[in-house]
Amino acid sequence: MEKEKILEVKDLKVSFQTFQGSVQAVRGVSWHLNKKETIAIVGESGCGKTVTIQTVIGLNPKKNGSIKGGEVLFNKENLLDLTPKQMRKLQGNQLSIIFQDPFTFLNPTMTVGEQIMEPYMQHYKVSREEARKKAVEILKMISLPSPEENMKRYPHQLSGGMRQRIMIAMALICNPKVLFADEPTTALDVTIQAQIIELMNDLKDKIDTSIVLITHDMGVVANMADRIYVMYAGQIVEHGDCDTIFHHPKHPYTWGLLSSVPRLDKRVSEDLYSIPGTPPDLLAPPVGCAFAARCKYAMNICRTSQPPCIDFSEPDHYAYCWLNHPACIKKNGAPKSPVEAQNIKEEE
Amino acid sequence: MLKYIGKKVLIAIATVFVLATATFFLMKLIPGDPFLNDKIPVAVQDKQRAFYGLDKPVPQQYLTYMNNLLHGDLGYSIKKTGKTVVDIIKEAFPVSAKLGLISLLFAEAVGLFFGILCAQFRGKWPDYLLMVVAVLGIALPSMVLGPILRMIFGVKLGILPVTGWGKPNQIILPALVLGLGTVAGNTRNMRASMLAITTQDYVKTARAKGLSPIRVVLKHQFKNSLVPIIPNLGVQIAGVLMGSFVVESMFLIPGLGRYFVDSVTNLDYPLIMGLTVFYGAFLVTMNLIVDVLYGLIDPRIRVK
Amino acid sequence: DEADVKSVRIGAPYDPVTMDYAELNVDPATYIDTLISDTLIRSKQGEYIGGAAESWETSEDGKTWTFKLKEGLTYSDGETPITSEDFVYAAKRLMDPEAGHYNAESGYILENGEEYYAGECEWDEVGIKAVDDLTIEYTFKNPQYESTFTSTSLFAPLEESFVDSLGTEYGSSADKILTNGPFIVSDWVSDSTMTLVKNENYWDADSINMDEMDFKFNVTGDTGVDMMLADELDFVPTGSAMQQQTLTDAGFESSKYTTSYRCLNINHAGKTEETGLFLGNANFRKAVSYAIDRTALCASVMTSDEPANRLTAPSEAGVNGTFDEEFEYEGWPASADVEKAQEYLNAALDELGKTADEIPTFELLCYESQGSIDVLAAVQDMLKKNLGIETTINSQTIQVMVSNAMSGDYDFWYGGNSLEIPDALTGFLSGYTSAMQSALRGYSNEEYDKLYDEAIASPTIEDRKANYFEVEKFFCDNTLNLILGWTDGGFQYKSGYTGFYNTVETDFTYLDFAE
Amino acid sequence: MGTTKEPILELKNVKTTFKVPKGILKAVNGVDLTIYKGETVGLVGESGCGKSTLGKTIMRLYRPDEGQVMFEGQDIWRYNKKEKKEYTKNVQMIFQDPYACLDPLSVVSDIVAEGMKIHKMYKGPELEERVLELLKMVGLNKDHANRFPHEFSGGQRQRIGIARALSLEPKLIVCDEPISALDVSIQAQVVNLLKRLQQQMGLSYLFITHDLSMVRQISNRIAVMYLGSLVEIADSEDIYIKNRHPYTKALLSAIPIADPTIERERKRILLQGDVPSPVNLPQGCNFCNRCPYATQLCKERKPQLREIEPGHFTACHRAEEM
Amino acid sequence: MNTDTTKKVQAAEVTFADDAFSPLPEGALDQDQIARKKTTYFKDVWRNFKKNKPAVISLVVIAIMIFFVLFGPMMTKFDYYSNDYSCSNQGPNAVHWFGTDNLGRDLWTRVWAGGRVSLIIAILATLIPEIIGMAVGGISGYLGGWADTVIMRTIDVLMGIPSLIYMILLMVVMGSGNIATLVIAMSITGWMGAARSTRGLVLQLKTREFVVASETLGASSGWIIARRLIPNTLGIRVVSITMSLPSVIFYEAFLSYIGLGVTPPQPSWGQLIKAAGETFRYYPYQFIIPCLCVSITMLCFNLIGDGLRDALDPKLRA
Ligand SMILES: Nc1ncnc2c1ncn2[C@@H]1O[C@H](COP(=O)(O)OP(=O)(O)OP(=O)(O)O)[C@@H](O)[C@H]1O
Ligand SMILES: Nc1ncnc2c1ncn2[C@@H]1O[C@H](COP(=O)(O)OP(=O)(O)OP(=O)(O)O)[C@@H](O)[C@H]1O
Ligand SMILES: [Mg+2]
Ligand SMILES: [Mg+2]
Repeated sequence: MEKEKILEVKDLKVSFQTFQGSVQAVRGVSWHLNKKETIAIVGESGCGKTVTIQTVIGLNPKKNGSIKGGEVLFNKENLLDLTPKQMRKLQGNQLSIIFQDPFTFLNPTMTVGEQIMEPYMQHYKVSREEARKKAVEILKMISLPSPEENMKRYPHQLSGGMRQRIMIAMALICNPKVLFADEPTTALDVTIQAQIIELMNDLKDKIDTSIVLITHDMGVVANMADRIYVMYAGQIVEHGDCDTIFHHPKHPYTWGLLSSVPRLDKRVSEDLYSIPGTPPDLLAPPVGCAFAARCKYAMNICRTSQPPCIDFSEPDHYAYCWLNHPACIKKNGAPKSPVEAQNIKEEE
Repeated sequence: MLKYIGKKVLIAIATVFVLATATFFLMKLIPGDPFLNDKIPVAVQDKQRAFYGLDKPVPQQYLTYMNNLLHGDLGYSIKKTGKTVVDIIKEAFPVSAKLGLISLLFAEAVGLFFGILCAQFRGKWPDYLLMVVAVLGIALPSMVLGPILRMIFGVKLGILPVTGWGKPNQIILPALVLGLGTVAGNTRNMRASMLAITTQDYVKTARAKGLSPIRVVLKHQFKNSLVPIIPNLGVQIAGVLMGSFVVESMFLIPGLGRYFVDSVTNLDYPLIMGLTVFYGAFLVTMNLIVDVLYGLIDPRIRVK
Repeated sequence: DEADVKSVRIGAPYDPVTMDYAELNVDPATYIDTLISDTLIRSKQGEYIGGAAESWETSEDGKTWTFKLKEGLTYSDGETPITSEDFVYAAKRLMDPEAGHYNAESGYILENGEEYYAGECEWDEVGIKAVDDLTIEYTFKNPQYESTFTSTSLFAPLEESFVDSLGTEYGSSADKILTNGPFIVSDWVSDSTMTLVKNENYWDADSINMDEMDFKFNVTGDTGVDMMLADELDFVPTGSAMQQQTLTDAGFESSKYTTSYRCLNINHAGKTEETGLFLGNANFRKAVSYAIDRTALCASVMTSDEPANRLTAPSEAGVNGTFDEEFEYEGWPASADVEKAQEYLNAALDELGKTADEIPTFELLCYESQGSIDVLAAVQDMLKKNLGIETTINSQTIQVMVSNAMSGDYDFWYGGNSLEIPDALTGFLSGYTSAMQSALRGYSNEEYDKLYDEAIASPTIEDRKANYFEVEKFFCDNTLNLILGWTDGGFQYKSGYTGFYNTVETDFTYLDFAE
Repeated sequence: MGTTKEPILELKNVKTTFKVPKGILKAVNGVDLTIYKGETVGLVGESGCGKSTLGKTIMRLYRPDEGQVMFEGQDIWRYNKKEKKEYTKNVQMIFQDPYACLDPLSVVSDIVAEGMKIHKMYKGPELEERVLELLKMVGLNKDHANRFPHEFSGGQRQRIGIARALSLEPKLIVCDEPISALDVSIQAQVVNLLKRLQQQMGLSYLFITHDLSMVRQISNRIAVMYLGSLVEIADSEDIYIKNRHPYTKALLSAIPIADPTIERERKRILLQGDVPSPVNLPQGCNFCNRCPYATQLCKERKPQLREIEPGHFTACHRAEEM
Repeated sequence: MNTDTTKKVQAAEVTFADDAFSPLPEGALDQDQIARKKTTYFKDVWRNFKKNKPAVISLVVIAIMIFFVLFGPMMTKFDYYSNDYSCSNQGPNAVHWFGTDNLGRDLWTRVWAGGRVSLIIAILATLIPEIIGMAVGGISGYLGGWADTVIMRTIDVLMGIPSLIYMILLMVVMGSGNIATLVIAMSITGWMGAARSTRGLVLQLKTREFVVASETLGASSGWIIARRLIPNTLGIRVVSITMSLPSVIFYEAFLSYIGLGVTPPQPSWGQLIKAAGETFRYYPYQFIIPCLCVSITMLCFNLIGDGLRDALDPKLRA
């Protein structure tokens, strides 16, 4: 089954000029998105998720950020080559985004109705009345109670969940081809988060939009994503479809990530698993594997050479890790994922 | 809402009352005597003192003054013979207020616009150019700027009247001179405020909608960046509308400004008191209005 | 028709504040009142003619004057008749002990005027009587001359019912004025402009050429220059030398005459006992006077002044011509004479038994203006260089300065005085008599008192001038005051204006404009 | 769990309110809770339910309008000056936002030393030594001592905050959502650290969080809070297995599980709407407007917290049916 | 099938060192390393400040200005008070580098001597009210309650009284003319604005967790205000501090104008401008030179203020 690629990012590199030096926030990231599909990019805070998608939709700060290389193909066009004006035609229209914090990302002095209608009026050049109708329609679709009323309110008069719905309505009003969601539930309460996840899952069936989800919450990923890209220190370290990543991860970082998620359904008697240390400073990323310093399985080579991309036999599953290198497997044997081991143990 | 405003008004009245009291006693501490004059016999001086009730003990003067104040009577000016303080304010304030209002509108419009420009071009030459202009605006006081502009536009080019009051074209130069300092201040404040807003998340949202930069600035940044500027407005309005000693005397405008200085240097007690009370009341009223205005701009603090 | 209306625009430094004769004091008020009021005698181009008076008689001793009013005179409303009672009322109001009017002192020249004001006698005893409706008789304490009557405050009529109805507000705005002069105040924006229009009911309306006079107030310094250049004014008071030059270069005419002098008043008692010791010494005062280079002062800081070398200004009237010509005299050198100054200082030190090291630091007091400060800075430097005397400058706001001056809280006080009519005996010189404000300047001298009393009682103008000269010589010899310069109070004006007359007083009454 | 049952802190019907323009905001509305020595009590609930207010009330930052806070048997609002100061040593707090809780203008060593300077506990080189010791305890080293907070990652900052709290050698630490702002992989670091410190020093914790999955790993007992009141208190395992309050159930079911297979099968109780405003509390059960099991009784009468099983308290009229 | 990656592994081609795949000992790599260079706070601020070219240039200009203000008067044989009528109102020339004024005083000397006064007054009369305002605003904002109400109402009243009234009062009480009284009088009349603004900032800051943290450590109010609140308001206040410098200089000029400034013949920039302003169309140099000095100084202070704010702002430092 050949899927249609709608968006493809190739070897994207972004860095920021700061007082301290150049922060290499994104260091050669490649991924793609198929039609009607949800992909998730997961990784620790600061690993470059936000920078990646903000670069894709052309929102990076021009002041100190610069794109050092790569391509972003959308409808066969390289978005990075577009002029700001051409880019604006796509923003909020074909490519739209939901941000993390529904409070700070809404304009406090504008009614939410205005804010929802704005992109529609901008891109479709319609009257306010029409835009209002459309907005009400969208708000009904995402089941916001009494949409007409609430559109007249200001963000601070709405609850967190409602605000996030407003953000979603704003992103959906132009029927985007791709919807980017940057940690859409992180700032919400669990009960509200559940509502929003449910809503987004519903939307997938209702509308013809592909979703790029960014999060560090493995629970949310498990719930929503079709495919997963695991990111670490500005690079993709592993990719696979949802089940593969959760059940057969190959990269020690993915192992760590999965193991450190506390499981509601079971209690560990000993210490929780955690990945020791902190991610490397992207001002001076390590020469070798960026994860080596925190990796229990680090080898000599990890310190000196970037790991290559290892493709696994399963469809679309690859990882960047020396442990999986044929030469290493020949010497040390196939790596054993603690996650898999645990899964097997549980099944027994 | 009404209760809130009512409370504010009560506080305002109390403030003005305390202010009047404080000024009254402060004034009594200033040495000098408005009636002292080597050309007038002491007997005449005493008569004059008696006319203004200044021969009475201070507490009695205070009570009389406060009582009159409650009845809206601010008494007779000492130096402006035969004129009541109320007359003087009635005559001169509308002039100052008109000039002030025009210059304020000019100053706000230009200052805010410059501020936006500076912020948009932060660290580039337009920013520095406007910064230089703003600093010159602050560093060149009106007593210097006025004569220069007057000479250029009035004498050399002959396109604007040098002095006077009443015709529309007579307002232009003084309004310009009066507003320039405010322009400068506004430019700097607006710049800072805009810069703070530029990094706000919702500006990112606006840009993500594909709005043009101009629209982002005008619809999303501008109003929000006014929020920190508004609270200063009360003092600014009160200051400007009360007139300026220098500008008014330079352009021969019959405004209130000169009285502030003259009344103090002449020790024209009733006038000092009257002006202080008037200024205080006006300031307090302006602050009240600004409070309400603040709510209009920023719905978050709109009276709950 | 605009074109037919003859009008003139005149700049003035201050607002008149009030047109109530009893209260007016500052400059434009004194010449505006000449325009709007008609006194018994007025000066027309230097000649004394009857104003409200048709004719008058003087007693032998010059103390009793009887006037006959013109018949059928009315106020500017054209209805209210003027009678001799109106003159009596004006005088009585002026000197009302209850009211405490600013100009009340000018009534002291009447017999028993001062006593009445002090509450020591009844009004009946004051030297003014309405003999009948058109006859009025004045009795003065000292002999008077025609020039006395041109000052308004005492000799212009007031309508009792009108004035009384306004109380203290009389004269404070256009509709609160009722006068009888050649012009009427038609509009007055306080602190801004005043418009006078011709009074068609004036008895001598035919001699009046201007239909309208527009005064603009608060015109000072460069503002006036700019207004002249931009054709917003026809007359402007002369400014500094440079400003005068600018306007002369632009083709404006200048009139020159002295209206006042600037001086350093000496506190003879000193601010402290120590300084008083020196200031009480005539030689010391003389040393100071000789050390001050008045020529340099006028060239650099008092640029609208002429350096003074005696008490009497060059433009003051003598018996027939100017006083200066008739009584030639040099009271002190106009430029500094350092050698002489040193001599006088040494003499003073000898007399006092002090050494130069013991000379204290003196305080120079002045009003806050930049001009005054510059003058004192220059004086400070001259005293230091020429005599080695140290001084400090104390500049103050007007009321604080006055209060310091009144309480003798100064050594030298920079100020000024208007010229008086007929001469300084009227006010300025009386200040040095023992009877008057001796406490003020700390000076008291019997010989001076004698000279003064003799002069003030002179029955004729010739005697008066001769006696006055004696007083002046004593004044200069003893250096009672340091007169620095005579201030030019002239105007600069658009050429074409004629009939603008001024000596000590400014007079626009008979102004005319020729194309 | 295996602790001696000696209470260190007792809350007795604590009510803390705020005056707001709309009226009286009952942030904490009658809470009874006891924390025993060496124990960790987890306090969970949604945003705005009053967890931080309760924490700050314990810290003496807010004065309760009603009720008592007893520390080691003494009412903390009856303290004299010296006792007050002593109390700040005994009870410490760790904050939620690792970015806001450290003064951006102070270096790490100053931040950690602040408390000791205030209480004049150490001086000069001794103080320095103690700071390094504390930093070491939380896994930081000498290198970090002279750096500014902005140079650290969230987890490291949170560790600095812990070092600061430990500097006064407290007996009880109120942890106000210390891990909410952290990545999962880092969360575990902090929780492990807290556990280790508890064992080493015999600390007691009030562990405030809204994350039910993490709190399970650290708490002995868990209290669930809703709109200023506690709705359920039980041993931590009981909360997950034998919970009796519909809110607890909803809360638990809302948490996604990091396993796609389980997640796909899971049925969840979706609560409608948001937490109502704490200014106008409903007459009946606070939860009744969102509760799928609500009856007329729930709308009319507030359920009291009652002991359903030994050590298991629930405030629900229908607890037995759950 | 993988389309995302460009580089794929050709297993056979590469050869590896023998120990390439042997595990690293634990702790071989620093897990918590910080790559950024270690700096002290002030070094950090200074380094960031240095990146701001205009600010650095301004600093240099101010340094030059201070140099001349200190040593300028010594470079000529003239003093600032001696009159010389033989050369009054001369334009700049070889003898008098900035020309002379109407009393023939050397303007070079007067400008720099005046600069001394102006700069001292500007700096002191800006900083002292700022310090007073900070303390009052800090206390008012932090303590809140009735103390706040009383203080704020007092400020309302004080701001309603024209400052000229107390200015005159103070000057008369303390004796006008010297720099100290000027500074004191300006400080007493000028602290209210700073207090208000500081209070506003403190109100925002006092609920921040790091402040609460200090409270829970048992810190006294004074400790918190002095060590936590006020330092954190400085960055924002810096700009308004630099902005108020010119107004102070001109307020001094205005005071001279009404006789309350420094005692003549002691010059100040404001006084020089004011005096020359009256004759500027005849002797423009007398006016332009002090004006330039003030403008340049103000511009530099403003640019430095901007630079400082950016350098102090931790957000921008990243
Ligand atoms: N404007 C900028 N200037 C300098 N550095 C930046 C800028 N924006 C981002 N960075 C740096 O780039 C790196 C990646 O940031 P990014 O926001 O993409 O992380 P993230 O994965 O989205 O993290 P989070 O989960 O916290 O949102 C971080 O180290 C950050 O400090
Ligand atoms: N100082 C205060 N003044 C007024 N209201 C307050 C104050 N502090 C808290 N509140 C209100 O009290 C209620 C409880 O707040 P609290 O901070 O305790 O909640 P929380 O459970 O800690 O929430 P979160 O999870 O968001 O931290 C909220 O409605 C909040 O708005
Ligand atoms: Mg992000
Ligand atoms: Mg909280």
